[in-house]
Amino acid sequence: MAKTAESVKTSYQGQIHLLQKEMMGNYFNQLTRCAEQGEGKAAYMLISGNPVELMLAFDLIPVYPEINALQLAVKKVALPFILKAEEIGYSMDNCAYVKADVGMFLGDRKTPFATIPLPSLILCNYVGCNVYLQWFEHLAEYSDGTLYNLDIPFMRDPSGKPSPEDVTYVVRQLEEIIELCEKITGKKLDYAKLQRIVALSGETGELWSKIKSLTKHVPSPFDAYFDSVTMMAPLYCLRGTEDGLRFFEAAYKEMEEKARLGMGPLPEERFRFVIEGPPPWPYLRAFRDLFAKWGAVAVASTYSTVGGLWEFGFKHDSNRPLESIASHMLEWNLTNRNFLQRYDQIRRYVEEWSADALVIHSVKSCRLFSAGQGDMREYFTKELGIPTLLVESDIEDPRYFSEAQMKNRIDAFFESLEHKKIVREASAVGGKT
Amino acid sequence: MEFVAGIDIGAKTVKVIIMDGKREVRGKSTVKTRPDFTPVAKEALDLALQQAGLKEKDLSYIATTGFGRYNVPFRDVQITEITCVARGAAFLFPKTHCVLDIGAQSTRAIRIHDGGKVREFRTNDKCAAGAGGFIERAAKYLEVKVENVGDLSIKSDKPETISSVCAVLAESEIINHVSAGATVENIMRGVHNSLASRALALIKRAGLEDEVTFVGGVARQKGMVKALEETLKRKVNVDAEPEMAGALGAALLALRRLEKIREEGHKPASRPESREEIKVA
Amino acid sequence: MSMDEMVTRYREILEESPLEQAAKWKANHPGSKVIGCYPVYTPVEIIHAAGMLPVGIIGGGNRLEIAHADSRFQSFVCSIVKSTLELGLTGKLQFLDGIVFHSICDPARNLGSVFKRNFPQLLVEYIHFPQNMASPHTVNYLAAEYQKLKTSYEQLAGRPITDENLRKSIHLYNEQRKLMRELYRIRRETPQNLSTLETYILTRIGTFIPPEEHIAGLKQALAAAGQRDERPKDRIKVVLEGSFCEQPPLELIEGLEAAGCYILDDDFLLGWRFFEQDIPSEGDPIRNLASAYINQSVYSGVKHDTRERKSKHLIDKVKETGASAVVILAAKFCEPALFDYALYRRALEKEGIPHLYLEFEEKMWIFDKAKTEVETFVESMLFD
Amino acid sequence: MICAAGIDIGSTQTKGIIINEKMEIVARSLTDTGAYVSRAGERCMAEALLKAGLKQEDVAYVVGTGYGRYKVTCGDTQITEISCHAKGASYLFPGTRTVIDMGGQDAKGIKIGEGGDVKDFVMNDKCAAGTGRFLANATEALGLSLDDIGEISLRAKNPVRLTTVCTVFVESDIMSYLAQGKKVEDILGGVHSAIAARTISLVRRVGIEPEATFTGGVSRNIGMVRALEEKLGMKLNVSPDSHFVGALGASIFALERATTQAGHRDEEQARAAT
Ligand SMILES: Nc1ncnc2c1ncn2[C@@H]1O[C@H](COP(=O)(O)OP(=O)(O)O)[C@@H](O)[C@H]1O
Ligand SMILES: Nc1ncnc2c1ncn2[C@@H]1O[C@H](COP(=O)(O)OP(=O)(O)O)[C@@H](O)[C@H]1O
Ligand code: SF4
Ligand code: SF4
Ligand code: SF4
Repeated sequence: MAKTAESVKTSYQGQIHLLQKEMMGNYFNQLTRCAEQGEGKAAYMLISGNPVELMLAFDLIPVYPEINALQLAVKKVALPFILKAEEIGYSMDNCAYVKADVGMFLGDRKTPFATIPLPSLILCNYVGCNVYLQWFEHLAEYSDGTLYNLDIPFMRDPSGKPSPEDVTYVVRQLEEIIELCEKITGKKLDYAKLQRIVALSGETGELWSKIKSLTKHVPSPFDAYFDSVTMMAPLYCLRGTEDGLRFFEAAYKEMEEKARLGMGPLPEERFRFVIEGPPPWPYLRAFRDLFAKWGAVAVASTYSTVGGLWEFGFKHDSNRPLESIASHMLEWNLTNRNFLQRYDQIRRYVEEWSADALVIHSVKSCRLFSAGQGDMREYFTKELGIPTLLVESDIEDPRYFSEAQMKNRIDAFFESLEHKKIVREASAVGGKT
Repeated sequence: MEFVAGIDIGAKTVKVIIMDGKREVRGKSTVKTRPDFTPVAKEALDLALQQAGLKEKDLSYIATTGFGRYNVPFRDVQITEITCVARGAAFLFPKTHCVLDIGAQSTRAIRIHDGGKVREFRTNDKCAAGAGGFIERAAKYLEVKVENVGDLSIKSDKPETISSVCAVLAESEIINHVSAGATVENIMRGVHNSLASRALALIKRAGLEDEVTFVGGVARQKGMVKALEETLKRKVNVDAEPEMAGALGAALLALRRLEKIREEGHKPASRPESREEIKVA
Repeated sequence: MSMDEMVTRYREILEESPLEQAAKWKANHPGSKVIGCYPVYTPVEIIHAAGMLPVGIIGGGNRLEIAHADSRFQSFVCSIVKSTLELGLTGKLQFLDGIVFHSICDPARNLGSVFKRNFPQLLVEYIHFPQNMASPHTVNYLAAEYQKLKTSYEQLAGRPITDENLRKSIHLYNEQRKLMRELYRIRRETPQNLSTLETYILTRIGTFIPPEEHIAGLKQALAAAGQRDERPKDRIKVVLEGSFCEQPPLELIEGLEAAGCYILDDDFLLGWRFFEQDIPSEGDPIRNLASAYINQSVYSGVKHDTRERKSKHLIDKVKETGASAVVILAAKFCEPALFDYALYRRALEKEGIPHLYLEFEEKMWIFDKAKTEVETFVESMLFD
Repeated sequence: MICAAGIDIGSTQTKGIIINEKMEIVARSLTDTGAYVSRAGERCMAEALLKAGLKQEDVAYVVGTGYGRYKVTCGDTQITEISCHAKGASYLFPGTRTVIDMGGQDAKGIKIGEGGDVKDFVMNDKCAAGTGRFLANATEALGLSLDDIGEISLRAKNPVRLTTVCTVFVESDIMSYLAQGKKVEDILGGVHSAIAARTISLVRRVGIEPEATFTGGVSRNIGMVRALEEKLGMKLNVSPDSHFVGALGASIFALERATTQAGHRDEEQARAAT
């Protein structure tokens, strides 16, 4: 039953943690230099399945408003920006990522981590989330910037495969974007350079996929939710660069070593769970501790696949750069896949990563993730008999986190898992004697 | 002399103002609202008439407002509380262009033209609960009288933060603060601060103007006024009987209607400039 | 039948159980098939050309009690998603052979999947409506999308959809849309002669009866409206914006008018009146439909056309109708509508057009707050 | 004799139970939680001891449960009220497979196994809509007392419909209905039926099995019992001790701990003796 070990706290502080800090620092400095000294041109993009390779081929600096919003939340400074957005007409019920970013954008765009440059190109890669369209439509209106809606057909087919027309449509649009970038930068596309970048992305993705399969080890060498987010920032901001590749080489080495030594993020791994849904950024620590207390480690998470899903076999192909970018956007990321594909993804995680349970973190802001998670819960508990816990809070807005309620649910859930475990172990022992 | 009445049937109390043709308040009353609106309204009206030394038949026009505005069969017209409160506030403080009304169940921010005509307004959303009723419940938890809340809160030296959007969840936050050893003063001030910041958001959505007048029963709480002034970074006008603004506005509009009916096109008589002149004789 | 009789009868149907009408139609037409159309827009011509009946599945109204669906969709998801699922879970959609969803927003998209899992016998189609209206390649893509839909419905109906049939259907729906435009024109020009509630009911009825019948009804209604000659009342004239998907309860629409507004234009049931001009019926009909979506459809919260700003469309509408104010009537928790409000508000303020912002839910049952706000708004414009 | 106690500090009320070795209840106590959470726990414990005629030392083990479980100063350990309600309900009605618990700020559905172990559970979402608090606010708005509303609601002939089960806004809905001249019993009928519907929809997520037990403070409200039964089309187990089920479950856990501890002690003593 309830362990009173209230004080188990963890956070990953290995070598890659430091490397991540350094590299992200450099990235943010680049943004600040662009904003303040006019060094380079910024292209706004969204995280989910983005064509950053193309932007890098034109030396455009990728800016991700989602990362801005995320950093504001982590640094606990998002609320004033959210309130500012609500003052000018955004609703309580709108995605708070957008509100925090818009609130910041309409000010002097100075944040505790960087000054955010104005966009030379607003590239709305509409990969799944419809809020993306609204978000960039608004930024374009506020900045009077050049907006291109890169329309990615949703994976509506049960097979989860894009049709040939889907692929052609995306590739044609990518070609239009190339023209647009040529106009903005005054440079012609260097095809060989694009190929090199895509090749780097391919290798990075492959390493990431290998890292992710390490959590199949018992104990898991790292937490696939709380520690994965450390690796996700470089994956999105530095993918397609030498630096990015270097980061993932280091990460793989480190994690493999830990797996070999049987080291995990907690003193003892007592439960393995899969987690669905984005993290509560403003309360990440508090949230993590609620699980750590029970010796529970996330061995896989859907959130770590929002930007791309590499662990099931996808790799960028430098021989067909545009087609493989299109394929990444269409097929190989979480957000552009239909809800049932997500059920399937989670089911695979539970089976292949040998998890005891599923935790669904339902966030109010992000309906892309959360709308319908009750049905998901129904599927996992009733159809598959997998113990499933659903808790609610928010990804960005600190006003939606109630620690007491959260704790109650998580404690009760692990109490019942523990009971099952005891019964199972007792009967296993009984069976032997 | 002609007399009119403004009756405000609110969620918590029914308020009545009797006014004469010179816009002098001749009588007023406050009675707790009960589930049967009509008799309560009658009772309150009678009390105010008594004070004015008048009979119901002396009244030429009755305007009702508030929740139960449609439940007074002897009314001449019903007007929403937002329109009324705006008029009432502008009458009390003629230079005001922004009115905040916090009653038992609703919070409203109103931007007004000269004279009190409504320009834009916002009322509290679902899930942004937090009006007088919330303060009352918090007071009950902390075992203090709501009348004393204002004086306690103003003494706070280190306000606690209460950030939850929902009044129910905010109550759990209060409990947490109590068990963490916070003082009643600091918690109450926290409650006021949270109401003030919600009010600010609402005011900004309606449009913040220089001079702000704070009306409704909650404006009686000194700590709330202070919290609001700090949040808005300016002084706000508060009348001695802020909860009467709605009834006052209703009476004023009643008079205006009457004048319009009697002499089409005639301009209303000049208004008393300061608060002193409308004190009950 | 007089206009009043017609509207009363339709209203009863609407309040009781509109879907039963469609179920009855199916029972009376053995072997026929019915396809549900979730908002906002469905190319109903393709369904009709297969000899099937397209029916609007536009939520459950305020008499449906949600008892199952709220376990699947959380409290912060709009009502229509939940009520639609509730209809399904309580067996009220059994008369449907298929249902079609679109990429209008995140909840609706997930709803499509949830339907697929929970109702395996239903043919669940999903159209990804393109959001790149500026690219010349988009028509090809959408035409291919429609082509797929066509093939799927051919299989379901067990008969081919010929171009000829498609052209006929396009022609028919052109006619229906033209009559609805006419209805809207009368209401705009002489709102005293045709209330918004009447306009709404007359339009809504068309979402669950065959278009031929609706056309006949509309003709009758138009004739009746032409007969009326009421004295205009002292009311403010407004444009309503924001209810393109979830629909407000009839009582709310009625309440808005009763509080003292003439509503000159609205975006109710937008997808059923999606085109301001006729869709050409000669040439490749599938391509015509696709190209109409991209080049001829009205603006809405779920279309993001980079060629022209939404807020400009709204301002133009206010100017063209001669309204003096705008009422934004947005569905609670509807992200597209709520986001649009920020843009609209900015533009309206710039133009000095007064506006009122209201939220509703289809399941609303008490209207006091909304009524107080509209009354205040009207008072602020009418009283000195 | 070994005695054990369970203290359930809920958001609204604090309940205490002391049981003896034979699992018989020897004392119950109930107090409002109020803002001073640990004091409520102490008060509750003291009252229960007084009633049982026991001293603190006589109680071998105390389990704290409920929201304030970490604030039970005399508690030896803490267990969530979900596990405790399951345990308690299963003790009172061994055939129970579903527990419906309605307290001040929470409504829960718990699916349990034979020995009262939790198989699955759900709670109302973050928002406290449709719980005991909702009833309390409705009661207050109507100027009535909690003890009466259940009975009154049973007299409803035309229950009204509520737009929201939001605890905060129920008051304005009620005011609107009063303004429309609706009868108090019809309003209360509507209030009960709305919460019943919401609760059932919640509990359905874990599945409602034939033997269901209704626990928590709201189970004392006969109107709610009837409303739930009517909508479910089945009888519910309700015990006079339903309000105490959480505390009861906690005390049973406490007794189990006390016995194993005593067992350990005996073993150690036996070992020491050899
Ligand atoms: N004397 C007082 N001291 C402090 N607060 C008060 C006092 N009178 C009223 N209030 C506060 O004002 C609220 C009622 O305000 P009021 O404007 O009368 O509401 P309504 O018009 O909705 O009935 C109460 O909920 C309470 O919080
Ligand atoms: N005598 C009673 N009659 C009806 N309802 C009651 C009675 N006593 C308590 N309640 C209800 O029970 C609720 C408290 O239930 P409880 O299970 O103690 O909650 P918690 O554990 O959250 O404190 C109160 O909100 C009230 O609605
Ligand atoms: S809805 Fe979700 S995916 Fe979309 S912008 Fe918001 S947080 Fe991101
Ligand atoms: S109870 Fe609170 S969170 Fe729930 S709807 Fe009401 S105000 Fe919102
Ligand atoms: S009402 Fe809005 S959020 Fe809901 S389904 Fe329709 S478009 Fe989506």
